[in-house]
Amino acid sequence: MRREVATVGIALLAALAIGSALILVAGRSPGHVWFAMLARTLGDPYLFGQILYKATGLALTGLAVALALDAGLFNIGAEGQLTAGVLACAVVGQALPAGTPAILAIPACTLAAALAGAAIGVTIGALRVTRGAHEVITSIMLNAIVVGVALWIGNAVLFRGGATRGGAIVAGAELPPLGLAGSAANASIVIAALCVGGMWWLRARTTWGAAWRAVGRDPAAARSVGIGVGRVQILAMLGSGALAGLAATNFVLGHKHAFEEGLGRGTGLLGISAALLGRLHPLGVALAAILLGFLSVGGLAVNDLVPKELTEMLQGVVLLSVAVAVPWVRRRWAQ
Amino acid sequence: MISILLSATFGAQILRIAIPYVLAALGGAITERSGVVDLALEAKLLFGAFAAAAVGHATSSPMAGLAAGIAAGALVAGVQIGLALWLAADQVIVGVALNLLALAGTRFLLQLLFDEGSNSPYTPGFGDAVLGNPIAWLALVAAIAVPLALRHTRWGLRLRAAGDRPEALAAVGVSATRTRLFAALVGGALAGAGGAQLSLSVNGFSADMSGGRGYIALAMVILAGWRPAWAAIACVGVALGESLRIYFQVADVAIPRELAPLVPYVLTLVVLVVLGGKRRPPPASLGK
Amino acid sequence: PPPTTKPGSGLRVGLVFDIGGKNDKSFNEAAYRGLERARTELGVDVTYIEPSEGADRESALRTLAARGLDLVIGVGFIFGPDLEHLAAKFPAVKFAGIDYSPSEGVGTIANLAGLRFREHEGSFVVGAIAGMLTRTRTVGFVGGMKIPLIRKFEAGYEAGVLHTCPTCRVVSAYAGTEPKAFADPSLGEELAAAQYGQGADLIFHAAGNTGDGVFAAARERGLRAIGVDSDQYDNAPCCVVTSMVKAVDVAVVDIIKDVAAKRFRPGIHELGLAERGVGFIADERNRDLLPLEVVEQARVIAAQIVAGAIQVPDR
Amino acid sequence: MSGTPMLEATLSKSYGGQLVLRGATIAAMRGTVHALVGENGAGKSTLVKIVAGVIRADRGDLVIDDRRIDVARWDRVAARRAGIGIVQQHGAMAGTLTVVENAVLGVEPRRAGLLSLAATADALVALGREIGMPIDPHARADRLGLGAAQRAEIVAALHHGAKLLVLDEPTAVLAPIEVDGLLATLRALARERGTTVIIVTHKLDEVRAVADDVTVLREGRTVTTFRPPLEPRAIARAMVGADLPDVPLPTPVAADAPVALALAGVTVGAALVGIDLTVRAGELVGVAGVDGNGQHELAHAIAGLVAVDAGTIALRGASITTATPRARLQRGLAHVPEDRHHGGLVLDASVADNLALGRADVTGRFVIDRPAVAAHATARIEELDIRPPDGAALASALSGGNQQKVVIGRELSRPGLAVVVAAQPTRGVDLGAVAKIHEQLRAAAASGAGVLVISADLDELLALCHRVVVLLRGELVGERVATAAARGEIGALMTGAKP
Ligand SMILES: Nc1ncnc2c1ncn2[C@@H]1O[C@H](COP(=O)(O)OP(=O)(O)OP(=O)(O)O)[C@@H](O)[C@H]1O
Ligand SMILES: Nc1ncnc2c1ncn2[C@@H]1O[C@H](COP(=O)(O)OP(=O)(O)OP(=O)(O)O)[C@@H](O)[C@H]1O
Ligand SMILES: [Mg+2]
Ligand SMILES: [Mg+2]
Repeated sequence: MRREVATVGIALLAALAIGSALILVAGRSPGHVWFAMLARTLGDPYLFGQILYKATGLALTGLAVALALDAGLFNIGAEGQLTAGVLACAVVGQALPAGTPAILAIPACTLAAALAGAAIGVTIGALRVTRGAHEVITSIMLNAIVVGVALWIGNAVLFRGGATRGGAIVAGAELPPLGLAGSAANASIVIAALCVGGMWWLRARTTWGAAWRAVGRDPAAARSVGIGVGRVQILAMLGSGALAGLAATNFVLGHKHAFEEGLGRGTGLLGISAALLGRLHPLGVALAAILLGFLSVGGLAVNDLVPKELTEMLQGVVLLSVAVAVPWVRRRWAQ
Repeated sequence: MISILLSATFGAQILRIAIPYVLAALGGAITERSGVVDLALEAKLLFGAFAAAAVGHATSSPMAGLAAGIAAGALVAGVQIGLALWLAADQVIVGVALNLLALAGTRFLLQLLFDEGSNSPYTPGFGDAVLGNPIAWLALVAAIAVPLALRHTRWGLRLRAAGDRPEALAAVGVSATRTRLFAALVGGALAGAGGAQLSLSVNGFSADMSGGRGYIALAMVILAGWRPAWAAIACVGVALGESLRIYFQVADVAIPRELAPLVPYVLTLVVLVVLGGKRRPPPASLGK
Repeated sequence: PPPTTKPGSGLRVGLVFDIGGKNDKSFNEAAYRGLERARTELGVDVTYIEPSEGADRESALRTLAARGLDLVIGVGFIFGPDLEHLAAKFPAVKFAGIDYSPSEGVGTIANLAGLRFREHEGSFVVGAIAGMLTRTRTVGFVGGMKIPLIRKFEAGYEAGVLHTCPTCRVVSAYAGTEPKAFADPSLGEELAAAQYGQGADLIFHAAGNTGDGVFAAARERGLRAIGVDSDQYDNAPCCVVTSMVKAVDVAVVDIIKDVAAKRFRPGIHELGLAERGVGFIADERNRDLLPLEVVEQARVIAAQIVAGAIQVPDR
Repeated sequence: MSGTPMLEATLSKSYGGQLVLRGATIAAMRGTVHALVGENGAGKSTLVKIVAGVIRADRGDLVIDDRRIDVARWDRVAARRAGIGIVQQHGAMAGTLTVVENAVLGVEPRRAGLLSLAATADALVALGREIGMPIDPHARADRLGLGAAQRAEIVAALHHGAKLLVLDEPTAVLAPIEVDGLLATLRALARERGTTVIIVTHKLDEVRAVADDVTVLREGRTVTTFRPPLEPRAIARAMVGADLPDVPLPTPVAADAPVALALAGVTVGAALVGIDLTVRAGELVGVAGVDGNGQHELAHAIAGLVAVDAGTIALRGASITTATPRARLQRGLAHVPEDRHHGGLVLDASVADNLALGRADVTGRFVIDRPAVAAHATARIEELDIRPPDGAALASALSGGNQQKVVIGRELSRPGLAVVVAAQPTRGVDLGAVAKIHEQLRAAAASGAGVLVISADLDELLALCHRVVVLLRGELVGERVATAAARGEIGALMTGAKP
């Protein structure tokens, strides 16, 4: 645990240093920009809400990546799983009869999102286990395919009048906003929080969690104590896909209330950063999601001081810093 | 219709489209054969494209632009190796992160250098005539030379040994890390040249102009069983597909235009699934 | 600073660009020019965001609206649903959308104005020019994203070509169906190369950054092209015969003036040839490419359209 | 030429504080075949790797070809230049390279910048023919059989002018007929070309067939060097150590005790052929044999980690031949895997979690019963004297012996234990821990389980078991009651010699 904290701390310090250097390159004072970013976002209920909105999606895709990685698989397919979830969620929400009560509509859309993501996830897992096809490659392929197919379906049946947006979901399926000064933060944060809690409990307190973590750390040991490694990996990818799909609730039910081309794009990829930065611990993932959400909203908030691209770069820098800090801390710790 | 497909312009178009794919795939094949996972191809293409456009613009010389693209690709590879081999960071994560960085980083540089969000100013290019384009020649020469070099030069031999069994190299007093570094630099340079083609051919850089080509190139490398010649051929196949799509559109043949670009992805997936374990295996020490 | 008496001083205006960014030498650039003019001439306080991803577009609009600006402008049809949504959310803020068209079932919103252009009219005129200039009796059209808006360009253009050259052939192609189709110059070049390869000697594009590729192909072959939205002569002085300009800058300045003068009118504002909202470029720079008699003829045709003597299709 | 030393070495080496070589000496004469023998872990591989420059000694003297070597600067490149070739046990060729490409690696002959391999390939073929080891220089290394690959390595080493050829357990991977051929070649090399050969082996019949001199290593020291005429029994005694401490004989098992584990005709590929074996309740049966003779497959077949191609396995009379590993564990099987680092422990997890891994009876079926896991850990830590006595410590932080105790603790505390399969349960483990582990195994038997102990350490088996069976090249080649008196016979069976 202390090692994890040290790893994250060092990674963040490194990212902060690199970020400061970039700010200097952009001709600004790092202190000023960092301070402005904090002051503007935290001081403004609207921007704070936007951070929560971003964090909600990121927490779910982060959990998705973390779950798979815990079981030894690198799911960079969260992006495609999320897109599948967005499409399914919106299509179901649109197809429900008008006047469907929330008590039915919300679970139906939520379930559709999770199932669609799970279907993509389980495909990746099954291909890995049964055909030995590396999950990174199949994920990249499926990401492109899902996005393309979603666009095709959108153009063929959903989009109207030249907009890249489908029809609205029934009113009953809409998740209420949190009311933070008109920000997009919405009640799907409850779903994310439940998933964080649920994952934490499953991971730390149940034999499932013990099994998938054993598989991720040492498949041979897991096999020798009777754990079905292939089965666990397929199930982990199923759960991972479902979590990534669930992130669609934030975008569709909580915010846009329709399918849109590109809705939620980037959240799956950034989920990798959230998972790694959170060191795979659900609580850590949630905190990392908030930090990354802060960076992305803060980037818009200080757009007049430094280009927004700078904060986008920082997200990559954070990922690299963690990747470097992990082996570095491990070596130091051993001494 | 048929006459169009057989025409020289169509052939030239295929080659033009193929250039960045072929160069990226050859670069990727070299890097991966030396044992380094090359998910960062997309970053090499993007930075290569950016550097070529920026330097081409500043010097009004496409040749200088090409040189800059090559240097930028190699630089990305150097960073990749530094992080992945010297600092022991996970190679897959390094690749993903570099791609993220490239996407935002090139836009950041656009802002910084040209005060623009998504386009660079005019850059002279080499023109569309394939024969007059040194990058096309580079791709052609590389497609022939890389497989031969892997087979018939000391560099290629050591590179293959590094990807296969680095200890065997160490046992004869050759540093596997240095071997991989040189391989990745050459691979990065080729991918960077591919990026230069992207921006020089349209007289300027625009954000995200690699558009997933790096990933397709990597998929072709895997599809080809890490054989550079086959990877290059597979890339020409991708280019043929794209050309057909363009011609079908111009000739008003109805095809689902969202699905056509997915063909290489689906094909790769099908090959992975159908061949499963029977496929040519990756270099034994890839990623280790 | 000395106290200013400019009409817009104190007014705060925000603008969000479409994909392509403020210097796309086309559509966004025209909007940016308008914004700059408003800043210098009217003294308004302007701010803008160039979003990179789809998700950012909406966030950017929201961020500006939440700051309580007086007017928030979205440049591009793609902002439509977001503008409707946000206009309802932020009733105190005025919104304007370039190329905005209401979503199905959405009526007029009190604080949202749509600034639209009769692009088919301008396209008809440049189509007529193309019909007069082509030697191969084949001309091309390259569209960005396949949507009704761009279809307007194509329809007007094609009708214009046939108006002056009934035996001419128009070959058309689109770059794609997602917003990225406006930002893929490599694909634009190949589409243009294919059309030139089929015998076209002149291509009109309505494809944003993708059009840069069309110019590259034209420059390459010494063939001709027609620019769009802004005067794109500088993109390829060899080859850009004229440009079908959309007075996005004028529209931006006008709406800012309206808000400054407190005479903002919600609903759709359509600008055609008559309102000088669309037009074509004929000046000393492109004189070598565009003979005077052709210009004369084009002016006649434009006048006929304004007079209603020529009906221009928009689909 | 013979009679003058090609190699004289006195070497010391430690790994992480553990002394592996304690001034071990060896002197190999020119033009002779010198065998290096000793138990597992005696330090043979370490010694020859130092000589060949693969790893570095901490200190020592090294004289090669009358030249005194600075051991601190001795590496593979220098050794290669000095004419030392090494063929390691697991091979060292890059699989996707051809034989000739592997051979030239590091010293590539080039013409006009390109590799020029034809001359080398021809030379390899000619050399191979000359010494009776035909090779195909253009074959990819990973497409060669183990024997062919080894031949290629030997020829390549000689091609580079090896005057001293080191082979680490070269015969372990070869079929008997290949072994004969190899040994004949080695002898011929020494006699006719004057090459000095050092061969590491566990098999006394090979020693007798090929070696001029024999150095015996034990616990990092040279026990003695035998010169001709060689006396196999004396060598065996020197290898194992002269006197063994008295160990209490295990309590006898009633002849009618129920059968706990029964294997009939169990076959796994070519690694395990037609194994018939029964273990009665309360009985401790040892499986003796040199590493790599099928021990791995035997343990894995019983545990269900590898599918059997033929034969049946029954646990308390019920067939488990096709049961999943989990089902076998639930029916009372316990399996101590041979390698605690790969398959035994999750090094990244705590001791308590490792002790409860896969133990639904401790953790509960779904929600983990934390107090129960902690209590279980405390009990096992106490029972086995696991140090540090801290369930929260990471398994990776424990010493090897204590790690092994964790594995033993988890497996032997299973309820309703019927059969225990313990593979190399005390490998790399210190004496105190060995005693604890043996005590646990005996206790398991006393409580009614049938215990199968697979070990390369014959003394361990003799001290622990009622019976010892001998595994050689995948077959059971003999069975003896475990008495000190049977040690010679069993040792002979293990090495393939006639008792
Ligand atoms: N890389 C290493 N790190 C730590 N300990 C090691 C390492 N290599 C060997 N050892 C230890 O050194 C001792 C001697 O090993 P060595 O390989 O020389 O034995 P050996 O006589 O060759 O045994 P075998 O008959 O099993 O091959 C063993 O106890 C082993 O645990
Ligand atoms: N994790 C481990 N668990 C149990 N024993 C180990 C472990 N690691 C090493 N050993 C023991 O250390 C000994 C020497 O290890 P080493 O790495 O030298 O392999 P080796 O088989 O002796 O190699 P070679 O014979 O090819 O020289 C082996 O006999 C093995 O029994
Ligand atoms: Mg050994
Ligand atoms: Mg060994």
